[in-house]
Amino acid sequence: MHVHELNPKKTLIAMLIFAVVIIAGLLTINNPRLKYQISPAQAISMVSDNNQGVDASKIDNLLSASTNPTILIDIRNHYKFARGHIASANNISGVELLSEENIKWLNELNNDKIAVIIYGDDPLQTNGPWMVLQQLGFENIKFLKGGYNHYVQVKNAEKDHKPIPTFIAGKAKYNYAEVAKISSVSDTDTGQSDKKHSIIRHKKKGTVTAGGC
Amino acid sequence: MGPLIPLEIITGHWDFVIALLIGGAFGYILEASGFSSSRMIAGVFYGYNFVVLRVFFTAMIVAMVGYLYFSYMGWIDMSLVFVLPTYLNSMLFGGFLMGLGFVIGGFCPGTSYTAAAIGKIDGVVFAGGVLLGIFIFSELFPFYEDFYVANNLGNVTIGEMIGVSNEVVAFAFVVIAIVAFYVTSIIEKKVRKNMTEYKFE
Amino acid sequence: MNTKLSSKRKPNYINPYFGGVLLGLLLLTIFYVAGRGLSATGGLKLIVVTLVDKIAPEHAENNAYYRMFLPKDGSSPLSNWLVFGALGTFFGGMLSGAISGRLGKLRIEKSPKISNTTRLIAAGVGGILFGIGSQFGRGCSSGAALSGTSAFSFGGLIIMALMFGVGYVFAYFFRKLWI
Amino acid sequence: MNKKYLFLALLMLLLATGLLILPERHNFQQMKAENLMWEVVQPTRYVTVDQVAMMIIDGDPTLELVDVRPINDFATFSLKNAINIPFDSLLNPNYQGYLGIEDMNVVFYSNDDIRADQSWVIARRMGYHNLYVMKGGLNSWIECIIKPLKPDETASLNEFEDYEFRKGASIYFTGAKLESSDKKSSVNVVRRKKGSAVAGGC
Repeated sequence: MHVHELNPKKTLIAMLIFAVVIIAGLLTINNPRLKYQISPAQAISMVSDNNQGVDASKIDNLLSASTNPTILIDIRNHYKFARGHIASANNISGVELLSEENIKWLNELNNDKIAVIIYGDDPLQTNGPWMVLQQLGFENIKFLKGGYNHYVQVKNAEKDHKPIPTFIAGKAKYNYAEVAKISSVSDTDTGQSDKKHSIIRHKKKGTVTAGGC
Repeated sequence: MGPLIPLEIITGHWDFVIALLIGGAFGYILEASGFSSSRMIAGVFYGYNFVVLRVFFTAMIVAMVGYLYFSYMGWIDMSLVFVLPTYLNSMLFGGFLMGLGFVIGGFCPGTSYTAAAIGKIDGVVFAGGVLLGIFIFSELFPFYEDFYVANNLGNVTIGEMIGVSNEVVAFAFVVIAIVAFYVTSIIEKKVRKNMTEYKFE
Repeated sequence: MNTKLSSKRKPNYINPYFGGVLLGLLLLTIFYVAGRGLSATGGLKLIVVTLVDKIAPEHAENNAYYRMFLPKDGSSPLSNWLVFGALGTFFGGMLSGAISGRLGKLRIEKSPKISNTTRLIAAGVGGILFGIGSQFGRGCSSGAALSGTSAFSFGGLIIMALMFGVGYVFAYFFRKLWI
Repeated sequence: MNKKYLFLALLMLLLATGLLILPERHNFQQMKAENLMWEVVQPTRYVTVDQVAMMIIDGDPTLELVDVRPINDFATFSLKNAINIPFDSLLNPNYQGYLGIEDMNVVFYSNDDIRADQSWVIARRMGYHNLYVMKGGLNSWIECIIKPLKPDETASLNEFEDYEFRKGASIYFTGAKLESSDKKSSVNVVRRKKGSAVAGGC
């Protein structure tokens, strides 16, 4: 044994510091405040089920139900909320919804089986926050199909006694392979796609932040 | 949290400063442990000085255990830490050459830098040899281009290879290391009794 | 820790276990900061690449191995983490040597049984073998064996086992160099 | 032999044993819900079809288009060099190698943008970085790039510039598509690689 190997005092100190750091780390592991209740795999199968949204035409009945009226949450910004919103909606953004008080509130609603509907301008804006809330285990939270823009269209159509536009999501509007092959496809397609076209035009007019594409 | 540079928490040219600092600490520890002396290093092969084994294994088990704890606590994302890919054929050959070079030259590249830094000519010559070796390898690279990439097992870990978790691997290493420390200290004592010529440099 | 009696004759190295713990913590630090291990030969490799690229750029461009390490944007291969790490290793060693009084005039360390020339030839040959081996092994003792194994790489374990194993097998033939 | 060595050995053994008996922690590598929500509401995670078209035409090497539609739909039509990861296979380990490649920007697309957005949320929760959603999806792609509508006379200059670009892009894609139908088999497969060659070190 070498002379300098006789007494491992510094080694001991270094090792003890190492151990203390590990133990301190283990003791202070901060478990996340919000825990995901469903796994990513479950989430995938849940959102694959297309019946999660609430139709815009049904919303008024739900809101005015005498027992357990549905709570409506507008997740858009305050400016847009001020310019127009569905009556009786609360304006709480997605990030604010995860604050301690709001989570407590949502938990209470979930326990009481009171449905909550969130909406944004369009489906895209609503989807993300809704998925996060769903994965946190709020089974009572649904979303408004088509978002606020679509809701306005439905209301306008009702007022003018026009046929109520249905909201279609996730469908291919064109036969992509066909359209992409020939650059000069005539504008008059089949009647069915014409109908869908009109929906799109409506949607674009309603969108405040136009020029989406 | 970590690792910081792959997660772009540290960016720009700060990483060079960090490289310099970490390299400096590496050199300091090597030199202070006595790795600038080739006879001391070579002692591991003849039983008169196992300092290489001690430093090497202690470092490895501390790093392994700490790494797993850090990953457990979420401080290091293990999936972002580089796992050396295993190219079986060329690594077996490379390990063979390095073992040979190790016992003939008495250094490995890192230790030869520190030896050169404190004025040992053999350290300078060894480092020069490494430079030349890399040059020879690169010049002849077309001849064994296929061999170099043959039998690629990918970024495989020890645990994946033998079918246990990394925790078990770390535990096994700790046990092996402690046993090795004990056994080598006995061997060292016996060998030194019969040695008269070896002195500390 | 050194006893006063022998402090003149014996260099005051640190306890190897202490060095080991420090090295282990350093490895952890580099995992945490850079997400990769230590490296020693990487810097030399990039120096070789730079030299070849400076002297014979076309040759470097034609060789698949050099090309692998020549930055695509034409910047110098030397502005790389590995080069700075190697530089740091050199100066860190120098600092430690200076602090503990080992930094001295140019000298050769060897077994008394061999001549200086023999020792230098052995060092050179060993270096060349190590240089070639480190490229086949994709890392040297610090890069592959130490850092690789610590990050649980199977390849790192192979290299470590072979390096020591082959060393022991051939130790007998080269004993004159050391004992 | 110093007793401290014995203590050191025991301490090390104890720490290593601790690793073996620690209870397993699930999901800790996943993103915290607060952070996920924060990123979900950022509009920067969307890219427009114009941007995607521009990147394809420029041959941006960091662009990785991921088609989350079912395999059949992918087979009939897909964007250039896109990779197919059907939404229900997002967690399939065979496909996960395509995500989290260093320096690659993953752009999800589907028929519209909802499916792609859902893929984004799941993949981001799993901790993958540099993910984007192509706003409007393929429907928008057809409307804006393949069959661009001429803006009204009153439209701003910007819109006309967009239109000019889109007309050009339309020719690029519809023309190139016909030839490249057989090229598609040689889509360069990018597998996850930890670190670059240089990072291989030593």
